[in-house]
Amino acid sequence: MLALRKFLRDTPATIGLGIVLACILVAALGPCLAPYPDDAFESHILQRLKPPSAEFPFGTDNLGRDVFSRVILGTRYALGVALMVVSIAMALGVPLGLIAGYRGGWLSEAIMRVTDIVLAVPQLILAVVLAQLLKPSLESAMLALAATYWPFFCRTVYAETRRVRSALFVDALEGIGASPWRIMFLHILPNAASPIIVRATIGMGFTILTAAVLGFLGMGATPPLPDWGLAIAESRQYLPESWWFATFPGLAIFLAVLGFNLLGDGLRDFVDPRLRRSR
Amino acid sequence: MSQPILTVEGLRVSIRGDEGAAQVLDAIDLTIPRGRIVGVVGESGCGKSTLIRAVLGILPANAAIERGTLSFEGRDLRALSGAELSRDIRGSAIGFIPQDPFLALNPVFKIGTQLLEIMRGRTLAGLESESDKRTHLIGLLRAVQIPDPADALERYPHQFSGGQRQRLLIAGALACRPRLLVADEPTTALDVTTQMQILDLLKRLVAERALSMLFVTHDFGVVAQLCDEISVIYAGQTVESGPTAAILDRPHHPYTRLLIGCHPDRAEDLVGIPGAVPSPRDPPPGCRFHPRCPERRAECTRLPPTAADGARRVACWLHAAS
Amino acid sequence: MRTLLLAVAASAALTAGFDAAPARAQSKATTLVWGDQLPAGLDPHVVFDVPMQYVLLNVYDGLYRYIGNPPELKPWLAESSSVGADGLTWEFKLRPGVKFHDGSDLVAGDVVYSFRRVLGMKRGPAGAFLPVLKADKITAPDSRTVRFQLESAYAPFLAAVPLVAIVNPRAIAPNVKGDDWGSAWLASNAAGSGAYSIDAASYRPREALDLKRNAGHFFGWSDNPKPIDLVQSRPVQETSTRVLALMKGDIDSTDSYLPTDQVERVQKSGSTAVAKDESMRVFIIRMNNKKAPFDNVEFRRCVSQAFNYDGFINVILKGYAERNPGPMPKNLWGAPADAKGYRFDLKAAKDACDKAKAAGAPIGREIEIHTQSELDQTLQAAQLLQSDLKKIGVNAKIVPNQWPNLTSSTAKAETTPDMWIHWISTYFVDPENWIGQTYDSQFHGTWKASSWYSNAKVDAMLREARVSTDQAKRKKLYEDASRIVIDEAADIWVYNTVQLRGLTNRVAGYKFSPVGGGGDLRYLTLKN
Amino acid sequence: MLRFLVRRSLLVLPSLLGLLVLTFVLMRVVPSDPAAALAGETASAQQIEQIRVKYGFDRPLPEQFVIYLGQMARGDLGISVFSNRPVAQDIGYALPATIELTFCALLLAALIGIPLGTLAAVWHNSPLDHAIRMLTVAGLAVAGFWLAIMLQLLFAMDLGWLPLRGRLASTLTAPPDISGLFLVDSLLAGRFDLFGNALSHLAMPAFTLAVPGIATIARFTRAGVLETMQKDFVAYETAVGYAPARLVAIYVLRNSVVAAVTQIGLLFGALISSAVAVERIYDWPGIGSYAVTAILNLDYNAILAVTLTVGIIYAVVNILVDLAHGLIDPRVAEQM
Repeated sequence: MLALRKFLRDTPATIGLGIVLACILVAALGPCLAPYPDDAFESHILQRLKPPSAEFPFGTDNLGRDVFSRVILGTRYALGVALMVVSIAMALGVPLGLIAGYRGGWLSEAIMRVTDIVLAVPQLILAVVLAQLLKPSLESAMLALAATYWPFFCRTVYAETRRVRSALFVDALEGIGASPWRIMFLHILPNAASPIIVRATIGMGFTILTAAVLGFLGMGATPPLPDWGLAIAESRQYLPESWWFATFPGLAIFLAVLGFNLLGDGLRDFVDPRLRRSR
Repeated sequence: MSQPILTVEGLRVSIRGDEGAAQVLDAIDLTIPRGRIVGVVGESGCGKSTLIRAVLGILPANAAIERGTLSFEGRDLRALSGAELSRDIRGSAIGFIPQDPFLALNPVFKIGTQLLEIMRGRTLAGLESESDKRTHLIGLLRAVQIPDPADALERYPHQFSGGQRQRLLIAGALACRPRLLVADEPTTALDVTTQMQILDLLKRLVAERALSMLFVTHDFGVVAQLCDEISVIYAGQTVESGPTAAILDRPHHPYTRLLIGCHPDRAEDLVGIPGAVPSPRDPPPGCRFHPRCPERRAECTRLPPTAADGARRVACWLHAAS
Repeated sequence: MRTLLLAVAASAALTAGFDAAPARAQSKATTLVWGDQLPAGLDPHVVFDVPMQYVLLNVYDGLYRYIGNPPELKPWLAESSSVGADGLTWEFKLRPGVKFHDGSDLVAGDVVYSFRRVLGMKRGPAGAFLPVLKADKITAPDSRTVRFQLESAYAPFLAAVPLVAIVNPRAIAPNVKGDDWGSAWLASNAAGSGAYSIDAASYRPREALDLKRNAGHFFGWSDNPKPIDLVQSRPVQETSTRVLALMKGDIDSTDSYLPTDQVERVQKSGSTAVAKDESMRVFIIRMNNKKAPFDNVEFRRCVSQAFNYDGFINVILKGYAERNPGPMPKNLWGAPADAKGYRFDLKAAKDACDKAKAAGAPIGREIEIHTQSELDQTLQAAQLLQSDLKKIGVNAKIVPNQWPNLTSSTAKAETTPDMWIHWISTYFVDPENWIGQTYDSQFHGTWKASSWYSNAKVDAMLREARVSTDQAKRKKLYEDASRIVIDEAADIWVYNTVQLRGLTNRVAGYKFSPVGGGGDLRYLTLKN
Repeated sequence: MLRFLVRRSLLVLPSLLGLLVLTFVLMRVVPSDPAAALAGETASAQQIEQIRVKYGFDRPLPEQFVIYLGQMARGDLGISVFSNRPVAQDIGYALPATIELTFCALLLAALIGIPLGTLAAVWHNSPLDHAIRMLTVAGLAVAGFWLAIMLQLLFAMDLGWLPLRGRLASTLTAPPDISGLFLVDSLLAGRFDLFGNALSHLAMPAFTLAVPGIATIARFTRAGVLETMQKDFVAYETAVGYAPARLVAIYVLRNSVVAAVTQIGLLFGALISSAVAVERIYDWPGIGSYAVTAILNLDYNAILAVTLTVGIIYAVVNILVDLAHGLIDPRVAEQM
């Protein structure tokens, strides 16, 4: 509780937390909040490209769907994708990092070399190739992003494990006959939790952005999903007349990523006071 | 006697922190006569560094001089602006020698660059051009006994030993031909032999160049070797001052006496001082030493008057009457 | 730090001062800037697609050429042609005195080389000839005569002849590497005789190509007193950017597929206009007739009536398309004039669906509609269809895909998508290009026949038409075959394209043909 | 120094080889058929089969890879399915465009980010600091492709200040190809008009790419400056009267940019990623838009070559970053 109060003193981080909570709420209640929840999949071509009005606060898109509803409904996909990607990447990267950091030897070498290989090109390039080869769909995009993001977790956990391992108590635990798995998951992992949480939070924002790029390139979410990046891609040829079509999904991406970044920053300062801003 | 080069009277400095203000300095009196070396002695945390910062006008932003005078060659330092201090006082009229030669030099610049920067933007007679300044520096490096001075200017700090770096810093302090040197425990970080050489060097330079020096230390041995006069500080208050020999010989203030007693060279049997330096945030009233003083009296909770006896001054109720 | 700030300020000032305007002014008056796509490589025998027509028409010549709209097949390098009564032997008589850009004479041997090169590389336009023509059956009895001896009668042969650019073997020979027929070299160079020659030094793939007028072109320039001497091709990759560039005056022409939503805006701007020409390019939603429930004719009729043709054409495309009820472009001979096709009628669709259901068709299955993700219209059509299908209880899923993926998936019926959307453009102007290659079951496994439609009666009709030399008979056969295919709802035919090209007002003389989409530069002039 | 370079380069090789294997395997195990892609639209099944044999797609995967490596060793990256040109030649056009763009973006990011970060640190916790901080967080949250579209509409269409697309005005012809960098080549040719025109075309795309870079560099510079300000030598330099502005801008900053420079290595990855979408929007004929074209067309050789090229540039940039550390800090240089 005290920690929370201390955290809340950091205004930008609190704003971030607020945005993230709001996003989660919107994602959870999407269909109840959206004025036209069916517009996720239904088109009404007769009312296409209407400017914002009381009826359609963000206007309508090229198929006559309410942009406001689609932005709201899109939150679920954006967050869902990011959550899936980060979870899969964590599920892969954390254990691998733990093993590589704890075990040493050829296994560690092998894991870290593979990590190096994946990190040898910018993430998006590999993700784009992968997403395309797997046939474009939201699932492929998630898989591609996760498959290229786990090394970041692996690196983080590896470094932490190395650090903690050299601390005396691991030797002591081994001395009293604790199993390596037990040591890794019960003793080392909790010590590495804070950097993992920070990495995951920042990864959420990053993934929302990257997934939007994939959607924009037509290699991610598939129509008629109310994906934000896809909406911007679809909106391009109606610009600048139908400015609302591109603007609002763009703002949604911006706000969501901003929220996670602010929160991640705040968390990092919180767990790693070396980079404390106030000092 | 001519006007002292530096006079500090009744100086009080407080620092605002998260939990209220703290009077780091409370009642500091200090006089440095021209041509003399005055040692300021005190334990760590007694406010020595703050005193130096106050003199150089580089107190941190959350610190403020609440009262007292700071007068350099008759000029009121408190009246000068930041820009004036930076241009006319720091580095130019008052040279500064820092405590730790290993940390005080900028690791990524050449020695020459750093020393020239001190002279930058200052008018020094006969040193208009860059090459004049360079020649001047080479002369200084020779004076502080740096081998191959011209080459030294082109090297980086990490390529020098600690003693050499301290010599470089001394050269830096002398670069603008200051009248006063302020040295902040310049030998603490060095080994004993180097320490001796540096002290000798300082003493000689001060004599040759007719300088005055404020020398801050916690080490009575160093003071005895170097200083003409001593000023003892405890918890932000000047407790005693006077000629070195007299004080060492016959300390008046109980704190001075105990401090000398702590020094391995001076004391017959080592006695520590019981208790700890009080927090400046919540200092005891009156003489700040009285909670630890073996000879404390009832009136010690009031600020003691300063009694003068010739060159000697002491702030203690024990001596208030005499 | 101050120097840094100064540098930033200075560079900002510099940048603002150097806008494109002054640089443009000097050469603008006499130069046309063409913003349409360039083909990926310049070798006309390797790539055969719509952008290649620009190179084909301007840099190269063929034996025959399609001119005008509707296109007429006219002798070009050939003066005349003749075909034996068996339909197997074709002879072409060349014009005298035609010269390549390097000044050498274009003779019958060069035509033989060009056709053999196409057959040898087996790429681009080769598909039209490989089944009926062997390399050693192309001969030059004399320097002005070329003879083709076909393996089997093939009525559309003449219609396909313009596909082949006649290249200069003497220019290519020094650049041949191994068995590549010089194609690596020809991908960035040219060896033609056309109305324009390329400035190879200006060529930057995807970026720039300068074309210079060939004053000595065999056709002469009497039909255009003020031709354009220099044409700078500056392809703009993205549709939206291309429109903006046209309106800004950076380019004089877009491609000929201007999004219909942009037409009004381009027309309104005052300095630009839109050329609108009905083409021969059928928008088609394929159904995999071998996969249930599409193997049920009632289900296909159901889906055919669930597409909102009017909404798509009049609202989404703003009327810039012509409803085309059958597989043939309705402005081509062989399309039955009386065919009505299907109308959007959800009730009728539902009835048809119920019939299909009664017959055991698994209409509850989620069907996949594959689109081409670069082409917005395919997405829009799919979304529209999906939305209406949902109302009659049919669930569809949209799968964006790419051309190479799609065409390789059509090799087998099992891998061919339930539905996919594309256009059939004018590769050559003959019904064979549309109904012939799409609904004759012998073409199963190619993307054109990807509905896997098979009807023995239709097969027989199309095969008869393919070998017949009697035009009237062919027309009748194609019309009858069309009626059957339409009745059986083999696919959903939506519209025949109205091609839209944005042009700046200073461009005059624009002449459209479905082949090449109006990219033939020899007719153009610049007003000042 | 030379030994350092050699050692670093050798260390990179295994990763690059691994990357090549990875991409190669990916390309070959997916369902789409390279032979069909190569054969083109009008190909028959028989044509496709012939192409499969001709290009060796029917052989076992390891054999194909060995053949590919052999070709690559000879500098032959294969023929592009899409353009029928040698891939190496296509990359030769695309790479300089991207290098020019990303280098200018990095430069811009540093030129704006470092002063911003320094200002924020000097006046930390002031309203200026908070403003800069919000700006930098926002800069990291904005999607490059969206920003590109918005800037285009504003600066090219509405205000008409900057060109819309491309590397040069459409009527201009590129300077003689020496480095492939228009800025350099135009100067070498003495064509200041081309230089200015190329610069004006660079402005918007470079800025778009620079935005997240500005944010990152500003943040790390700020942290670095704050950390350095705590150092003893800064206290010393203040005490000996260094002019405050010079103290910060020169003596503090050089010690503080190490962290920011390290970021440039990572930033470059983000830049290339961002370039994939941004180059398309600005019609910049670089490696990013080439990559998209290659991927959309399943242009196998081109995809392999692009991945490898990007891997190599990435490695080179990281080595350059290490060298830059040496330039900044003599102690690091001595260990090289």
